[in-house]
Amino acid sequence: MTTTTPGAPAKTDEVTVTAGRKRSPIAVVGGQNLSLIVALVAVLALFGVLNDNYLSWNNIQVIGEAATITGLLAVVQTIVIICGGLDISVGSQAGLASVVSAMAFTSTASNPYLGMGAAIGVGVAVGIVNGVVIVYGRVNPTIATLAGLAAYKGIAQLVSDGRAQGYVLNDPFFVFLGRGKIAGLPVMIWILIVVALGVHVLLKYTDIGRNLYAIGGNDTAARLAGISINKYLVAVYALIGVVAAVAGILLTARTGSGQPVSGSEGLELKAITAAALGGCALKGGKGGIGGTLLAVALLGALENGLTVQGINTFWQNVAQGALLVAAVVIQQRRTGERAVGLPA
Amino acid sequence: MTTTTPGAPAKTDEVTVTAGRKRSPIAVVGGQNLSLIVALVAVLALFGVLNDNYLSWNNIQVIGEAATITGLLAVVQTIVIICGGLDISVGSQAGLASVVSAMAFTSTASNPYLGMGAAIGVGVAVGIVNGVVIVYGRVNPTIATLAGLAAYKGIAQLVSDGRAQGYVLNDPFFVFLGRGKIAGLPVMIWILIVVALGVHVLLKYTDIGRNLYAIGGNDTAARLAGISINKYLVAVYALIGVVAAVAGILLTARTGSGQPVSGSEGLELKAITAAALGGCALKGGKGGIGGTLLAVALLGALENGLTVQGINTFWQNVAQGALLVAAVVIQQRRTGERAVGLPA
Amino acid sequence: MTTSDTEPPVPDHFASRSGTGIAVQDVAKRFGAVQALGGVSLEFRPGRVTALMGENGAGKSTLLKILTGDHQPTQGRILLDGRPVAFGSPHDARKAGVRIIPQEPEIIPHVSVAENVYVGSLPRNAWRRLDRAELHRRIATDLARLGFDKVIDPDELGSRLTAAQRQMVEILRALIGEAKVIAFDEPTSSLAEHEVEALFTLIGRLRAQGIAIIYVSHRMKEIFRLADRVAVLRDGTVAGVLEAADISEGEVVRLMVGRDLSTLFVRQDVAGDEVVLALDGVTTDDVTGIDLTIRAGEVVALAGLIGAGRSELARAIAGDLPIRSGEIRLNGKPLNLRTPKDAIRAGIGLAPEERKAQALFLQRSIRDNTSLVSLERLRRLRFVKRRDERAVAQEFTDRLRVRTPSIEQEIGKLSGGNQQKVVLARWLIRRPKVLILDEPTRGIDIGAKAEIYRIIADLARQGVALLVISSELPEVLGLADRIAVMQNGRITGELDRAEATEEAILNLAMTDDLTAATTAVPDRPRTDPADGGLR
Amino acid sequence: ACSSGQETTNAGGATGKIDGPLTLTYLQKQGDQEYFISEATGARAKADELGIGLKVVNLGNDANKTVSEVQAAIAQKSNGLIVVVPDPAVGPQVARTAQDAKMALITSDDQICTTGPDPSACPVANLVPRIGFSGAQMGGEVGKRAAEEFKKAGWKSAETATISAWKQDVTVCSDRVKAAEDAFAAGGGTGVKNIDVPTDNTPTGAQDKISATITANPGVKHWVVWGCNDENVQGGVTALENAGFDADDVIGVGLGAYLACKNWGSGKPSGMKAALFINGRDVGALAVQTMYDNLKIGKALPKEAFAPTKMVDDSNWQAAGVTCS
Ligand SMILES: Nc1ncnc2c1ncn2[C@@H]1O[C@H](COP(=O)(O)OP(=O)(O)OP(=O)(O)O)[C@@H](O)[C@H]1O
Ligand SMILES: Nc1ncnc2c1ncn2[C@@H]1O[C@H](COP(=O)(O)OP(=O)(O)OP(=O)(O)O)[C@@H](O)[C@H]1O
Ligand SMILES: [Mg+2]
Ligand SMILES: [Mg+2]
Repeated sequence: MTTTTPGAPAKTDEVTVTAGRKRSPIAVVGGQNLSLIVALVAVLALFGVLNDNYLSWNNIQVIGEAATITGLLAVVQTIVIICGGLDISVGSQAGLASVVSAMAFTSTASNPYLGMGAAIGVGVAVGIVNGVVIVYGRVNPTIATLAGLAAYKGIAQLVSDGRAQGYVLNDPFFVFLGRGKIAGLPVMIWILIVVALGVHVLLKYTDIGRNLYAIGGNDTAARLAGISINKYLVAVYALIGVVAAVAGILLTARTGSGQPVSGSEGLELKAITAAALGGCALKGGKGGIGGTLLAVALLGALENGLTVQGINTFWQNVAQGALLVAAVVIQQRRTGERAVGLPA
Repeated sequence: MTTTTPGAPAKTDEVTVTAGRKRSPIAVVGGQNLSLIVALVAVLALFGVLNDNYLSWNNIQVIGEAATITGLLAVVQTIVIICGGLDISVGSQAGLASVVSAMAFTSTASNPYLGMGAAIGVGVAVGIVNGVVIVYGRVNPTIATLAGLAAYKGIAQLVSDGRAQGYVLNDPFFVFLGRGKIAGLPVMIWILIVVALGVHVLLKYTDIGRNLYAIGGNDTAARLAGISINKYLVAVYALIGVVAAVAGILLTARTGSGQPVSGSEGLELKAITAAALGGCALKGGKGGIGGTLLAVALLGALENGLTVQGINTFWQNVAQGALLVAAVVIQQRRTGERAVGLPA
Repeated sequence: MTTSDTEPPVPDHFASRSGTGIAVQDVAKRFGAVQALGGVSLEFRPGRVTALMGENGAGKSTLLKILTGDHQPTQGRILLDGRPVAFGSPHDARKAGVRIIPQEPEIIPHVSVAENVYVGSLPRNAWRRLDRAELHRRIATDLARLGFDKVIDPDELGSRLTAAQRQMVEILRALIGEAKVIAFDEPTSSLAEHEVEALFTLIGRLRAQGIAIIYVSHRMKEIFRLADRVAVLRDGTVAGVLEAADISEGEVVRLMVGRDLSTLFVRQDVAGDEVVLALDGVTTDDVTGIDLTIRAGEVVALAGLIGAGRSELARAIAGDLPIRSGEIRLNGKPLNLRTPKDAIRAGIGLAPEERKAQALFLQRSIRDNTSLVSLERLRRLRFVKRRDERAVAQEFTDRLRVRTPSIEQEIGKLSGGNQQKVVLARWLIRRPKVLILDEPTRGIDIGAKAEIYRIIADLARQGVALLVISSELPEVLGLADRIAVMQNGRITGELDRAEATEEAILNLAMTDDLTAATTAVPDRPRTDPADGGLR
Repeated sequence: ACSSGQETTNAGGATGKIDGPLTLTYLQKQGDQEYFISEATGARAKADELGIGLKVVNLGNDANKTVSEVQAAIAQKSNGLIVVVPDPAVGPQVARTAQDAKMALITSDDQICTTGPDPSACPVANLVPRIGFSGAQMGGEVGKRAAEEFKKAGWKSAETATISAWKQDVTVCSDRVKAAEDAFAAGGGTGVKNIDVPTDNTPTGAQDKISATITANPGVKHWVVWGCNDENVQGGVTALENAGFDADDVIGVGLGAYLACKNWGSGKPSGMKAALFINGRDVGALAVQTMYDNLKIGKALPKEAFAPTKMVDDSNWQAAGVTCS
């Protein structure tokens, strides 16, 4: 699940150029990430002790697969939060893409590529609409995508009449996506790895990524420096559309049919939670894929562990809330921040 | 004020008063509110034409009652957003209060005041916990209340075993709350009016309100200006707890029993939508009760109108999303803001 | 009202750059009801420094923003090298070689200084890969070239920079690539004396390269040193243009303000005997063993280089930074300050140095911003007495000559200097026993400065104890009854008004090795371990 | 090491008998809903009685989580799987995954098909063994009772309207209300106007929407309300009461009886005339017992097993075992 590349992990999210100054190991991983790693290890150890099968390779894969769709959306959420925006409509977008992929698949005489192509096309279109409404319509991203949350869900329900559509498990490619493996690892997890790695490289090693940080950190500075903020923002929302569409396609592949709502509702909160827990400042300009993925892994491991231990939903809710707060409190206590006003 | 000589202020007053008189009516209502009023009138007119009973006094009351619980939560959400915070756990808080009110009512031999007192006590406690976690635990408000969303829901489910609890409609006071009228207007609506008016006065006419705007506008400056940010924030979250508890009690009164989840889930998004549509900047420091109430009324009128016209859920979703965006776009176009970067 | 065309003979090295510089013709700009500029025609020639002067809100920044594409003029046109140009965005202007160092530095918080400087034109390899090695080479070269290499670490995050360092980032940004015109909008307002020197050397070099330089400042001294020409704006129009030979302070002031300012500083001796504020061995994370007293009616100035810890000391007195040891006494009574609120309650006020970050509520009105700390006195049953509030807000905006259509104006829409005046008004209304003013005249025009000095004198006469932190030595010398000089978190000496000279102050402010005192800005140990916690 | 995901590990169908300790997993949609809570309680009680392990997992409305949890159950080496899917379309995937892992599978409440998304279009042989009630049957009972009450009240068709309230994107809800509508018509309610009201399946949501519907139809003198669950009907009855309708002018037929019972408990006349009591406890217990019999004793799984439903009202709800919290 984690995407630490062998060569280049020695930089924190924040510090981008190392001048050969010695950095402590903590600084290398990043304080935020360190807390998450500690929490993750703690969770794994706890449930590993309580349950023999928890740390089995099988269960690890299950955790990974279950976290993939949230993970994908959390990764793109990270980008948009870094830009200072937000996308609350990701879940609805995924639902729409899921339905479209299955319906296009069915109506094109079971051609999976056309089905997926159609879904991705819709994803791009929806993303561009979001971006244009936000940038040129001057609508606050929260409002615009809250509206999108309702509207795209409605569209998905309309095209599908509110029912699951089509059946794709007779197609080898969809089956491969849903439960195939490459080198012993589920295809789904590979997709998450590839997307996360791509976004990580984009953010850290290209000028595009650096410009995104600039836009989120101080949009006036970015504008004065000649960065075409508008283009970047629209492109980011389009990218979200594409990745949400991929998430939707995986949803179809996993559940066997296009789901307008089920499976995608509520994903936005999970994605935002993961991004924020991973160290994204909702004000923009800060955050990274590493932290987000760790947060996704932590939440996934926690959820699976609680279920494995047979904890009922009610306690799970309480435990998840309490643990989320505990993780952040510990993390903040470590930095010794002064407790005045609202934390970022 | 010591530096003003008795003679001097009278003159300055005159100047400012006349200056104040010259403000255009648009400036008085506020640009944001004007757009909302226009949108509201348009919605009322549209459905009024389509359906004879839509504008009947009966239906207006129905709209008002249906909007009350959301309205209460939107009002307190407005306060916390003005402070630069956010409370995503309001729905769960209301659910918890609902259950507690019904259970306390039942277990105190049907004493409605004890039931409600218990609910409000729990509300205060939960609110203080939120505030303390955010302020002294240094947890970002979004994360902290996301955690609260899960945790308080879990607690409500645990205390109620996930079932609707008790029955309160044999108690005249609960019945009065749920369906009584004062001067021809439902009690519920009165409660909303009183709370909204109180908060409005607090925000606009007291130094407390000024300080809240200051905290959200620039917390460093607020601190240096001698505002006890921490106390204010904890107090605001406690107030949210109280109002959420009132909302929960009304939920109990309306449905007849304490509902742990049903009826309160998803209210947070509605409340935030209303606050943001009403002109609150999610960055803090900006917003007002007038705008929020107008937004609540607009959303309520729209939802009722769509139902009255027999539009199905799917179209309702699409229509709500589209209208939300349209309202904001028009509003922004009117201000002629420059379209670069993200709007506030 | 027209630009004079009597050019001094063009030196040889001007040949290195062709072109006739940049000019505006009949440029006007209106913001809603505010006419910021009304038909301005000016020329800025290559290889010359044109100072742009004018009162706060006269339209200087607006003119520069129009020149650099950030605002579009409502009327008129811009000529670059004789050809009309239309800059749709700052980027267009940049590409055409027109640069600005804005009044308020725009810093990206969570990225490094290097990226902050090169934002928008980061060096890259194929596939848009960021070329970090090249970035690092460039920033190192730039820093060395400007002599900033010792005071700013290219890896430091934007959010951790001091005001001076932020300013340096903006300067560095403006110098990337080929520039024809560079506009400086009050670049020295947050720089220390020796950094100002470095900047002047730089400007001299740029001038020699044939770059047209526009220089906005309220500091007369700088204008005399730098300017080849002075253009004075008043109320959005050109009040006059003076050639180097004709520049005199009196004339500039007359053009700016429309009248003579006879005295800038009001000197008086009103200090009583009663000690109002006494610091006894105050030690915080940043300052060590501070002993200082201020009597009623006394004006004590705190001088020193940037990073000396003056602001930290001020914040400690104002309850915003914890005191590790030592004691603060107010009227003889020891104070236990945990928050600024405690200090304000006790009667200590602080007008902080960074107005945008530390003092202003940009979206709120002038009225709101001025009354904030005095609401306790302007309320009944916690209801704000709006009439009284409006009256005092109006009175003080008038007295400080804040240029605004009304006190209901959003403060973010005021010019920088006017914003500063509102910050001062906030404390003038409150009238505390002890008022600490950290760089009170930063970015304030000379007319208003005189007004502020007069008000400081007034306050002193009323028995307020004043602590003024200023990096402008003339101001320090002109205002203070007594001057305490800080260096490295300690007070290195006190000077009476009689014995104070610029040299004496600088001697106390600097160690023998000037760089040693100023270079270690990011990593200097905050407290002396040998001394920490002894008292 | 590449797998297309297609390979089937020798579909054996029947799973062998198991000695040693037994662990079952019960996956439920909407696990925080009253009915499913009862179901889980019943299942747990039965598991305790039989001395076997049982894990109950709430799937919410999430088809994707369903797949994850099936996989997790497999990774946990659970012996048998009982599932209530949030959407029947995810059925084939569940069946397939369980089959690959040679895990015994039955469904409760909602039917699923191993070969296609739509159980109603499924060859009987491909239906997964099921315990529970059928949506159509439940809806039918409700519609039938509503028609009886309607005839008993003697209302004119023209002055009466029926309300079907349900969350329109929940397929099983749609099935129930359609069945109710048909049964009402068949039972004598022909000519009565039906109004579909979209709700969110919560009492307040239903109340708000139905209030709007009432004001939009001022000509209607008598109302008949049914819906996907008790919440919808309770919301409708309250809305009508608030709108000034007499309990005599309202026929509410609930589904679940857990909210309906509260009206009857108060002893006041209520528009809630009857409710179909479906006892989740019975279903949960029966499902666990069936699975146990199969795994321990080797008893073949029945194609379908029904728990009893009972129409209850003011007079007999306590006797029927409805528990009202
Ligand atoms: N965005 C804006 N909206 C409304 N008014 C503005 C805006 N920007 C500037 N102004 C007004 O235009 C006038 C000129 O402002 P400008 O910033 O150019 O002054 P300045 O000469 O730079 O002053 P200072 O010396 O204080 O920096 C002022 O009255 C100011 O209030
Ligand atoms: N953001 C920061 N991060 C780390 N250290 C800082 C920061 N700001 C200031 N310092 C340190 O605090 C000390 C005091 O700095 P400060 O700028 O307050 O001095 P000053 O004398 O007030 O200078 P100025 O003339 O700018 O007001 C310096 O040594 C500096 O290194
Ligand atoms: Mg300016
Ligand atoms: Mg300072």
